[in-house]
Amino acid sequence: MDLDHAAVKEEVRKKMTGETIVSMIRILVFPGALFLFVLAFFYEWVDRKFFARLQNRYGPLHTGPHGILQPIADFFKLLSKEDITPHASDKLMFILTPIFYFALPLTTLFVIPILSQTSLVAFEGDLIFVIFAFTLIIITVFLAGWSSINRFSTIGSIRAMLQMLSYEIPMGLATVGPAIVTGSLSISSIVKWQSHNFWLILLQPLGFAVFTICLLAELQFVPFDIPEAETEIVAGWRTEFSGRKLALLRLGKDLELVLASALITSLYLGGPQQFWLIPPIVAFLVKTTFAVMLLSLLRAVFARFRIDQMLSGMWKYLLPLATLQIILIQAGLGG
Amino acid sequence: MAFLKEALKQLLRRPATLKYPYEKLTVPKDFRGRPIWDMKKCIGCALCFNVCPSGAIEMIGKGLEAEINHYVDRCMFCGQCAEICPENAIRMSEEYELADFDRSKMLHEYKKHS
Amino acid sequence: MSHGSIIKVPFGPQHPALKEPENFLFEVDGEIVVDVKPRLGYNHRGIEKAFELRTYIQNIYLAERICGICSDAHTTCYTQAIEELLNVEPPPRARYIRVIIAELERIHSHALWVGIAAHEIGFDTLFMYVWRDRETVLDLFEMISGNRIHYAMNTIGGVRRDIHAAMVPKIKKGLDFLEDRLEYYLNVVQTEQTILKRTAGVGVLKPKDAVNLCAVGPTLRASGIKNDVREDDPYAAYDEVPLNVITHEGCDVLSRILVRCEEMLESIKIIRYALDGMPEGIIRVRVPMKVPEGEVVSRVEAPRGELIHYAKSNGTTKPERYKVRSPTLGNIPALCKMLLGGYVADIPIVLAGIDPCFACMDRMAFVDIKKNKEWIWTMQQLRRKYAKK
Amino acid sequence: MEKENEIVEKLKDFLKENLVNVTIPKKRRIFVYIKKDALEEAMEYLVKDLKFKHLSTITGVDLGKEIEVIYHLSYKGSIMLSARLAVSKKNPNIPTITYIIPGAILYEREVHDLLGVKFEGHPDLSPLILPEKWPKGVYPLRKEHQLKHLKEMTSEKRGERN
Repeated sequence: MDLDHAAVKEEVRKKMTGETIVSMIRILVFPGALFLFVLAFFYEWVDRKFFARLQNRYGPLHTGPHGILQPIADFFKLLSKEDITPHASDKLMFILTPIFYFALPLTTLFVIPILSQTSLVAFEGDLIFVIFAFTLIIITVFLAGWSSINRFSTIGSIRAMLQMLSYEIPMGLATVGPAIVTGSLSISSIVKWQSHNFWLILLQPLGFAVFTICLLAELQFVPFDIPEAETEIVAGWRTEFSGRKLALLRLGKDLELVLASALITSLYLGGPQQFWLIPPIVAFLVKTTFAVMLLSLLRAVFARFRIDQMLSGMWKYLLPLATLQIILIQAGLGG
Repeated sequence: MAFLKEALKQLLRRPATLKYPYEKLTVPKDFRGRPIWDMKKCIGCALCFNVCPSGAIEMIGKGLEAEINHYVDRCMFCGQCAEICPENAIRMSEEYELADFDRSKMLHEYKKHS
Repeated sequence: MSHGSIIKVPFGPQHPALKEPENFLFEVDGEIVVDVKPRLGYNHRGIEKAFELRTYIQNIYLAERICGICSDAHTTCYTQAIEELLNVEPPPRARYIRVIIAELERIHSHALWVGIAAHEIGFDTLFMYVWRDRETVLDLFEMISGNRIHYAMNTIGGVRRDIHAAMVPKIKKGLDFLEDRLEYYLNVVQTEQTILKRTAGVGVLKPKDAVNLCAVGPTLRASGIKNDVREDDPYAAYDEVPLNVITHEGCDVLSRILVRCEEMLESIKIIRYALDGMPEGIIRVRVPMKVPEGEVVSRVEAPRGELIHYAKSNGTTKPERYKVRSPTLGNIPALCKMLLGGYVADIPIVLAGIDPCFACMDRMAFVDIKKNKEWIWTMQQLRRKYAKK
Repeated sequence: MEKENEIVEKLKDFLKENLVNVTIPKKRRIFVYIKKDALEEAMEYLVKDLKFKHLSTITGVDLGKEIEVIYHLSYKGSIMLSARLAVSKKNPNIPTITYIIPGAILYEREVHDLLGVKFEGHPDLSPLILPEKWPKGVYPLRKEHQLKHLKEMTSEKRGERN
């Protein structure tokens, strides 16, 4: 029987385009890029308002209701500013690093379940991909600082690398904890496992604490904002960036905040769950907002460490704690 | 962790800062704001012109017909002119919002008969 | 030490750690500071030359504007010097009011510094809290003198405004609130781990170096040397007011913080004593315009240390020569000693340790321009061009 | 006043003829006039034996033909002794005292910047306060320079005008 090639091709093309359009929308619009931008701006607003209220002040007020449009206003203001590329800098790297810094957290977020219990791109081992992406972000930070030939950004980028060496291992161990218990390396399955049993924060509180502290170091929030210590090295590795590049860097940092809080939610707080009528995305949003507020609270309560104190602190205290957590899991305590 | 308790307590308290253009602080009684000349009392003795440390007062003419030009951008609100004026013609007002985009608005002219 | 790895890191004149323009050229080997070269004068406004062009009354307000934070210390020192030249004695009530204003200013200046020190080590929340509580002192100043910072309370021969009986309860209420807030901060500074880690054992200044390099004020007292102008060379009403000088033996940034916090509590006690013990009577005496020939050295304990004014008069209405040495200039050599051997990351907190007030320290010559490209209007040209429109 | 008189007596019999005149205007204040070449030994004596350890500052005063340099020393923070000496404007050279009191390092540089007094043996007499492009030989605090004159003179140095 000879198939009508044209009809089959037509059939495949219609089905293919239908499906590609749906997945295109899902990647680009709803649980994908556009939604994540809005989420990034929203969480920056939550962070700034909560941080301000902790310090007994109002925070952004006049742009939109309760200043909710302030992050977007900042973003567009920066876009309109002059974009200076230093003469002596390594032009190619100087232009590429902000784009990488912004793209990495965005792509990593596709791996985390937001809309339902399975993320857009779910494959066995996406947890390892997330850890790898975090390391890549810091390498982009290093290249950004190194390529803008400026004394302060060089010192800042070296400090960023030093800092990464110290917190990568405890963070890796802290993310591996849930994977061992659920027996799989895919975040979606970890989320599914938690919806049947307890949240992992109850089972592995120590792992949760280590993971949050390492995320603070990853986000370069106050106790660990040594690479961009405002009073010591001006703006650290970001000193030379301005205009559109700085806008991208700030958006990248907001996306990183979304990524960090989304990771805390999916690994330790059970991710998007269906509570009788409420759709899972609402649960996800509530939990991530709580995670952002937790990070903001920690940011408000500490002074900044010196780089050598941070290194010795991580190696002497956090690493043993992380290994202790793994030992506890092996001993069957972790769930 | 003592500081954590204090930080969380702040969440319940009203912020200490002020929504400035909409909420304004009331200024205490004898606040040293912009000096205002009362030209009826002024006898043109030029004592304020001579004592002003930053040269913010300019006299035009002499005696009873004298007129005063006061440059608010030069004035530092020390109140020395109000203190030295024999006729108490100068009063330190409560105005402190004196910034402006146009410097010519910084000049306050006090005519004799107006 | 291999010479190759020494890099020169400029610090200032524009730098977030420095609230005012100053330039320190550091030679850094890795993260360790090897050498420091201070380069001052960016905030120099020619005040000593300007003193010679104005009358004694106008110079009160020039002296006041040498520094934005410790303005009362300069006017007290100036008016004392001229009163000594005229050998006029301010009335007792005026001397008590001068003590009250000086101690209130010490509280506001030290509170400002504790906030900045917290900001230098990245503790912005403490910075916000301390500056919020400092507002009570500034509100008291606004009530008493009509202005938050430049109080213009002192004049030659006494004080311009009286502290009426109606104000006393308000002042006392403000002081009670401040006292328990300051006790809380003193406790936070001693228990909060992150602060201790960044300040204990940092920027050490041994007592021998402190004396040799002629350090002054809290920087000296934090190295264990009991030396305070209010007690050793009492002026205004300090001989009638009980005062205990606070010293710490720690010789590091932490003990400087402790000295300043406890000095604030001490100032509160002094103000309460002065408010109760203030005699009744007039607050100023009339003084002639012309000052007879003579010279005088007048000393005051400013919040940052011993402040010296040297005045020389020639019988006219304008001083012949007027020299101001502010406490920060006295502490710069000690600062350079402290910075050697420390980390790059510690530079801001050690530098803030001596509570530098560069506005005080630079008093001479003109606003100078580093880059030759910009052009600049002088003040007169600006006024002539726009004011006439 | 007995401590002040005691110090003055000790100083008199140490310096003998180099001590030109002494005045004690009020409590805790001593003004001493010494000869230029007796400076170093007087300082040594004051700091080591009489315990005037703290040098508050060094003041420069322009007397027309001469420049007067005044060292303000303090004894345990209370008694303030101002030792002064005059030096002619033609060769304003004074030995440095930084090896006796290290704290004098910046004060001497300031007097050098503003009045042109050269301190021989000072480790680093580079300009402390004046900008790099400041014309050589112009010392702002000297009486012969009027403010207007100084402004015009330095304005050419600021490159093109408005």
